[in-house]
Amino acid sequence: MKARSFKSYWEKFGTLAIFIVMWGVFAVLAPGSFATAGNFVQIITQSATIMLLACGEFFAILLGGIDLSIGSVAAFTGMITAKLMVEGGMNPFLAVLLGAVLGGALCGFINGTLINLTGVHPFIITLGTQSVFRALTLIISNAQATFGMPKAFTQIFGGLWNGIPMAVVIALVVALLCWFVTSKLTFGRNLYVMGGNRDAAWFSGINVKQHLLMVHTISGLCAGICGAVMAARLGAAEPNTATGAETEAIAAAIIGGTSFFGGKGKVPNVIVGALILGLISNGLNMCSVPTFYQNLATGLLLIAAVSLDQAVSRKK
Amino acid sequence: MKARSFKSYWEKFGTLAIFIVMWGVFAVLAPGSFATAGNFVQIITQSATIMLLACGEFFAILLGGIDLSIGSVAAFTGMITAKLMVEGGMNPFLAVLLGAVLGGALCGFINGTLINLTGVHPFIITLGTQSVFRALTLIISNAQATFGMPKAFTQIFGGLWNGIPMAVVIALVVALLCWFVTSKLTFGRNLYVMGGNRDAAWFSGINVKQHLLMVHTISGLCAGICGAVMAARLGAAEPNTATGAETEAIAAAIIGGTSFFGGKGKVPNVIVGALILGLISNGLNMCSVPTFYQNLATGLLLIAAVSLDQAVSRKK
Amino acid sequence: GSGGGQTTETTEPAATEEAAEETTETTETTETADAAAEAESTGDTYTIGVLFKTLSSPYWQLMQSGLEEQVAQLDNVTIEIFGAESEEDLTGQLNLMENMITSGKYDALCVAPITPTNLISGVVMANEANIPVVNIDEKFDMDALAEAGGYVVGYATSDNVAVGEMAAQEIMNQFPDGAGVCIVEGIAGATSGELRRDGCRDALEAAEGYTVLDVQPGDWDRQTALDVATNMINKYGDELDAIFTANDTMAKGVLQAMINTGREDIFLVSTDADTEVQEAIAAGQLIAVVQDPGGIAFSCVEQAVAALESGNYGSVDEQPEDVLIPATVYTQDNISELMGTE
Amino acid sequence: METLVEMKDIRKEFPGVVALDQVSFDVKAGEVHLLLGENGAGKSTLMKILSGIYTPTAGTIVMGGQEYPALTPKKSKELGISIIYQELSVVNELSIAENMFVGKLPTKKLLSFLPVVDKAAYMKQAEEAARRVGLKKPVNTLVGDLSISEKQMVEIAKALVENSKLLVMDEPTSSLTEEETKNLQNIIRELKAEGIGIVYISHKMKELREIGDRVTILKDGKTVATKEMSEIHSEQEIISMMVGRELQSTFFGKEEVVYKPENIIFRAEDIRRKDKKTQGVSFELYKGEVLGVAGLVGAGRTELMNAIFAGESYESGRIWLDGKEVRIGTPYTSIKNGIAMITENRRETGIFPNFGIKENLVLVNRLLKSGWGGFRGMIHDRQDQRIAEQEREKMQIKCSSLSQLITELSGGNQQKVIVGKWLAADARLLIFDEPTKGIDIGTKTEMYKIMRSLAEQGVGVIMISSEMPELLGICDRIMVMNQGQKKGILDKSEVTEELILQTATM
Ligand SMILES: Nc1ncnc2c1ncn2[C@@H]1O[C@H](COP(=O)(O)OP(=O)(O)OP(=O)(O)O)[C@@H](O)[C@H]1O
Ligand SMILES: Nc1ncnc2c1ncn2[C@@H]1O[C@H](COP(=O)(O)OP(=O)(O)OP(=O)(O)O)[C@@H](O)[C@H]1O
Ligand SMILES: [Mg+2]
Ligand SMILES: [Mg+2]
Repeated sequence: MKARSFKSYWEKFGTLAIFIVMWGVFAVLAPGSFATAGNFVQIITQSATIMLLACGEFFAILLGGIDLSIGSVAAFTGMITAKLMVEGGMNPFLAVLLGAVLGGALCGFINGTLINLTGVHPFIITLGTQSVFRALTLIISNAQATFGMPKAFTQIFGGLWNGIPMAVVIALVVALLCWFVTSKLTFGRNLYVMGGNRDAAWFSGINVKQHLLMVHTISGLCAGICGAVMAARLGAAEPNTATGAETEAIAAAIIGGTSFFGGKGKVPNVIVGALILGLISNGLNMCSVPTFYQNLATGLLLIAAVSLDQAVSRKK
Repeated sequence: MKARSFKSYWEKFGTLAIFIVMWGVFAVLAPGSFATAGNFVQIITQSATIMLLACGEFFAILLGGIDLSIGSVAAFTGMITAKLMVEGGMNPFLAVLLGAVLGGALCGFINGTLINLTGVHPFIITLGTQSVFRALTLIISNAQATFGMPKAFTQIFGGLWNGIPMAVVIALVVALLCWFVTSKLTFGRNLYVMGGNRDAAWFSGINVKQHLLMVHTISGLCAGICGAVMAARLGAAEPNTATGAETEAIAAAIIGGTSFFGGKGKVPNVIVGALILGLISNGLNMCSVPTFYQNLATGLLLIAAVSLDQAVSRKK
Repeated sequence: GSGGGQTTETTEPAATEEAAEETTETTETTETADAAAEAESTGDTYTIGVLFKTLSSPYWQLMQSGLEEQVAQLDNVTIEIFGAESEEDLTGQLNLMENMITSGKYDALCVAPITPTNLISGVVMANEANIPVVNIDEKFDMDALAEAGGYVVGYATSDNVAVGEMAAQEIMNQFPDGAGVCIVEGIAGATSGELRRDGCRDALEAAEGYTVLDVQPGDWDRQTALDVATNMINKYGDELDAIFTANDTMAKGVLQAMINTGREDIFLVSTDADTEVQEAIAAGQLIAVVQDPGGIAFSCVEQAVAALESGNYGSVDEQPEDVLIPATVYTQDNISELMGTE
Repeated sequence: METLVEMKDIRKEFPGVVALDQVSFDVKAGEVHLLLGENGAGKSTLMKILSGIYTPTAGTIVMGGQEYPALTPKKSKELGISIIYQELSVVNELSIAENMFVGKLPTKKLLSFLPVVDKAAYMKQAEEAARRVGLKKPVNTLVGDLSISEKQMVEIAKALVENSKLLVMDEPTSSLTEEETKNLQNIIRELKAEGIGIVYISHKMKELREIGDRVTILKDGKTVATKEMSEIHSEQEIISMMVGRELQSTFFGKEEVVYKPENIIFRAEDIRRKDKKTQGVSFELYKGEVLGVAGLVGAGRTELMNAIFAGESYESGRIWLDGKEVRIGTPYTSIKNGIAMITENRRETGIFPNFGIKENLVLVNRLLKSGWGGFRGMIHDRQDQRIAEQEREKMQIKCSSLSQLITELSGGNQQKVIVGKWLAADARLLIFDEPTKGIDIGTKTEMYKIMRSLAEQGVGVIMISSEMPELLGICDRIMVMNQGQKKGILDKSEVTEELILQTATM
């Protein structure tokens, strides 16, 4: 009985424990620059965009699929949102609603529809739309950054609010919603069911196509919001932003204990997974590790973090 | 009986049919420059390195896993091979044997060992080693290209032989070996078993860990050979070469009908999958499609190719 | 600055040893936070943080080595150089800059943003922390910067458009009666590559008799450039007289394509020249418009030191003057000058 | 007779459960040793220890004069033990032939040094084995395209080609009809004569007497008794050792069903499938009756019901429920309209391996309660718990707690969870496809009671079954199918096993 409860604790808090251990290690290595309150806020802020992307990716992976297009979607929606404000003179909130929220959801909807219609594995479909959305971004922007958004926008989506970065607030609100959806709603539980055994889910009356469509729409939605946050944070919508961000988002989800085969994982742990990634790169910066050695260390720490998790949770 | 035989024909030759259809489309669009014998050879040559990588990746995917490190491994082994010759004055064949063949196999062996030891999904392990091998390449080369390899090397691994590009010859020999291994050897057949149902494989006494180790070693080996071929073809070992090549290799394997869930796929089709990718980028060049629109078209053609395959094979 | 740097302990021998070890290992001049604090108090040595686009490409490598060489001759300045993982890692670079500011180690920053806008919020953060910022190579979009309330105290570059124009001029010199030209640009959307491309293309199109046959992306990659150039050569055949590439890595791929197809008669103009390209130039295989990255970066460091010494850290209202470090055309005839300096 | 293997004082603990406690078990050459017990008694666990999948907590295995504290699958194979697992472990992506030779493909020497797979050799052997077990599909067919009963025959053939000394069969006939079962019994007799020792696990009482030489009965992980078959005088004796009490007869007094049009609950008309596995079947179901469906393997019973319930390969035909026409669609639309179906393939279409018993039990119920096709609606933990408790009670599920993972249950208990899940769905029409597969005799009786009482409450009940006694025992009418066609409907007053077979082959 003891063993059982340790296992369930580790399942809940294992990722957090790893985060704390890593933080401790860096704090010892670079006490002056790393282990400060300001830097802690910095780590969270820098992880905010990956958190947003990871939330969406989590849904895709939960079904045993994947979404490779989220980086491109973020760039695309960021660009649209910015253009709506800068060239269309639109109110920031309306622009975010149309460009980021609706735009992102639409991109995801397209992914989901294509997957359902063609029956092709999400990897290939979203690899294709990754190219497509990036190309569309480059085309509408002519590869130029768009800037000059209203202060209201950059402040509300990328600024500080009583010293708390808005990017973090938004990421946490989105994460909270995702956590609610996956753990409290029938819809969310259906996703775990589908991830565990899709055929059985179908025979039990779950409309798997509708659910998959919804999942990719959510994934696109999160990426869309991330696009707006990125644009606000940078003060400009960059056409080449978030290239390769999907890999980081996937890594965050997996570090957070999400199973690649689907049906297993929890939003809070995914958030901590994103924090671990942010922690690693911040920590290595703060220790003044030379650039190439940072890559080396990132790879090793990534493996170490997930192996540690696996080792502890297998032990009991 | 009729339907069945169509299905099994399509399974064998479907990818090829798609290649031919696409070739036809481009031939109509750009008859003068695209539809020439010379350009056909060109397409094959340009696909050779992806073929090599895709062969290795195929093994990893066959087990239901993945290998994200192959691009980095190719860069790493290419660099070592070049350095052995240029700085160590080693005989080209010995250098290729040590640097590319043994080096690549060793990288793959490390991947496999880590996966077996930690029990972590290959995605994370090879994502980690992707960083690590790239970092090692940058460190040993200080981010500088190594050049000045002996003519013998560049000729034999990257030159022409009676008008036939050696890169293609090597890729096809490797592919032939891989085909032989997967379709004729007990070892290869066991991989299909493992990919289809790992428990069943273990129940029937197959040593799954050994097989996995071997698979990643082969994957690394193919990447290693690719590294040497790339260096020979370019006349230099570039530290940043093959970045993101794993995505293309995966795409080639999937286009070639390999199942992401493991247990399904054939080497010849993977080779054609690589050719389709080469065809798309060559065709778009030849049609002088503007830069941004190339990304767009690549994405759409990728989706189209795989959807077509799926649609036809599901029909019957 | 905030964060670190408040500690005023004297430097312990162990720490210096560590620092020395790191230096030899990484060829970077490093300094501990303690030492920086000490420097601040005495007021005559400065630690400057330098942030490049990336360190894993020849151009930035050249800039690094050139800069380190020249800074070594100053005895009151130490530098630490960083770069993003790749030239596509926009937010990664911003994170790095923020971390450099938060660490409190640096008296001034010299940064080369990957795009004209991706580091703007970093500059604003540095301004708020009262750290002067100098702009290297890739120019900030000054309107966007001013709008965000940020400012830099200095800027040095070589003019990328001018680089393209110089290449076009060389092509026109070589083929006075007109020519067909192909351009291999960088990765889609990369600014410096686009400016070089535009400079070259516009200059050629403005002149009588010159046609730009094709512009294709080489993704800054040698193999892609090899494939793209081969396709170009096959497609345009004799129409094709000259190729311009937006960097030296791609030039090497194009050169290989020319050799493979037996079209060594094509007049190839590269941007920049690493050692490998220099040798090829010496062999008469191509020419190159070479920028002076080390000079650019060093000028930036000098501007940063000047700012620190004068105490003028700039403001939103003043725009720094562009310091243009000229690019030079190197051919078989004068390449020995460049090779001597290496 | 020589003792092939001896398992001594085996103990096996899982977290929170003692699955086996001080169990000793041996098998002699040329005997069939029956291993019996209720669901969750520990039969499969004991056999998995023998095949090397599980490591015993205590105890030893003696084989060939050697004593082993534990085996591995590989070692077990080498010792000549082969096993047909209760949960099928075929590889869907491979052909029948390759499945039979998983891990033991014959090789020949290429250029006299390179061992390559000898396809001709294994194809030939595979054909032979397929013929022997009565598998009619060509051996290069993908196993993924087979029905579950055919897959089970593949598993049997797979064990046959191993030429082992000891053969363990863990419910080999759970998906087979009488025909195939008879065939298997003949094979077992042949193997016995060759001196092979066989362990046979089954819940089908009828088979046991015919082939068993000795019997060991487990209860709650402990040995109740090991006896010679000759010492056993009746089925009842075995049952009472297994269950620990006498059981009532499995036959029920049935109510009089009034076959009048206004009493029709469900009607299907001319159902046809695109793949021709159902060729125009019509039938109706009357209030108060349980309709049985009988047929040989491949008769197309599963296919008919799948077409109705899931729209699988559906081509044409119409259905009415309670006099209202219902469109044939997906399981989702069917369930919404009050039609439920318990599928026969537990592992592939039944269980949710990443969930506990509770979630598995309440899934469909919860889905029906949520709006918008399951999109809306919250999880209500206490309510779920209550429903799950009820179902556990009803189905006599043996588990340590409702939050235990379903994959940790014994095969029969998993089946009970699946049936429970559908009972909680409050459907108007319930289609059971081999519902008692792997369920022990005690619970079977309970299930029959449930089916009868559902019918009495006016719910339509259809049961596909390959066990003749249970069809005869609880059904009011039996529809007999063969080759995708209805061959006739037999009333309880006239039906006998012979008549069913006769009708099927008409
Ligand atoms: N992996 C496991 N983890 C935890 N408990 C398990 C596991 N496997 C089996 N058990 C438990 O061990 C006991 C014996 O299970 P076993 O599968 O051997 O029963 P069985 O006799 O084969 O029953 P059935 O007739 O239903 O197949 C059961 O209580 C079951 O819940
Ligand atoms: N006439 C036939 N000849 C050969 N194969 C057939 C024929 N009719 C059906 N089959 C095959 O038999 C299978 C029919 O499914 P299945 O065996 O599940 O039917 P069933 O009546 O439900 O029997 P059971 O459930 O007992 O297995 C299918 O795989 C089908 O291809
Ligand atoms: Mg069992
Ligand atoms: Mg059936």
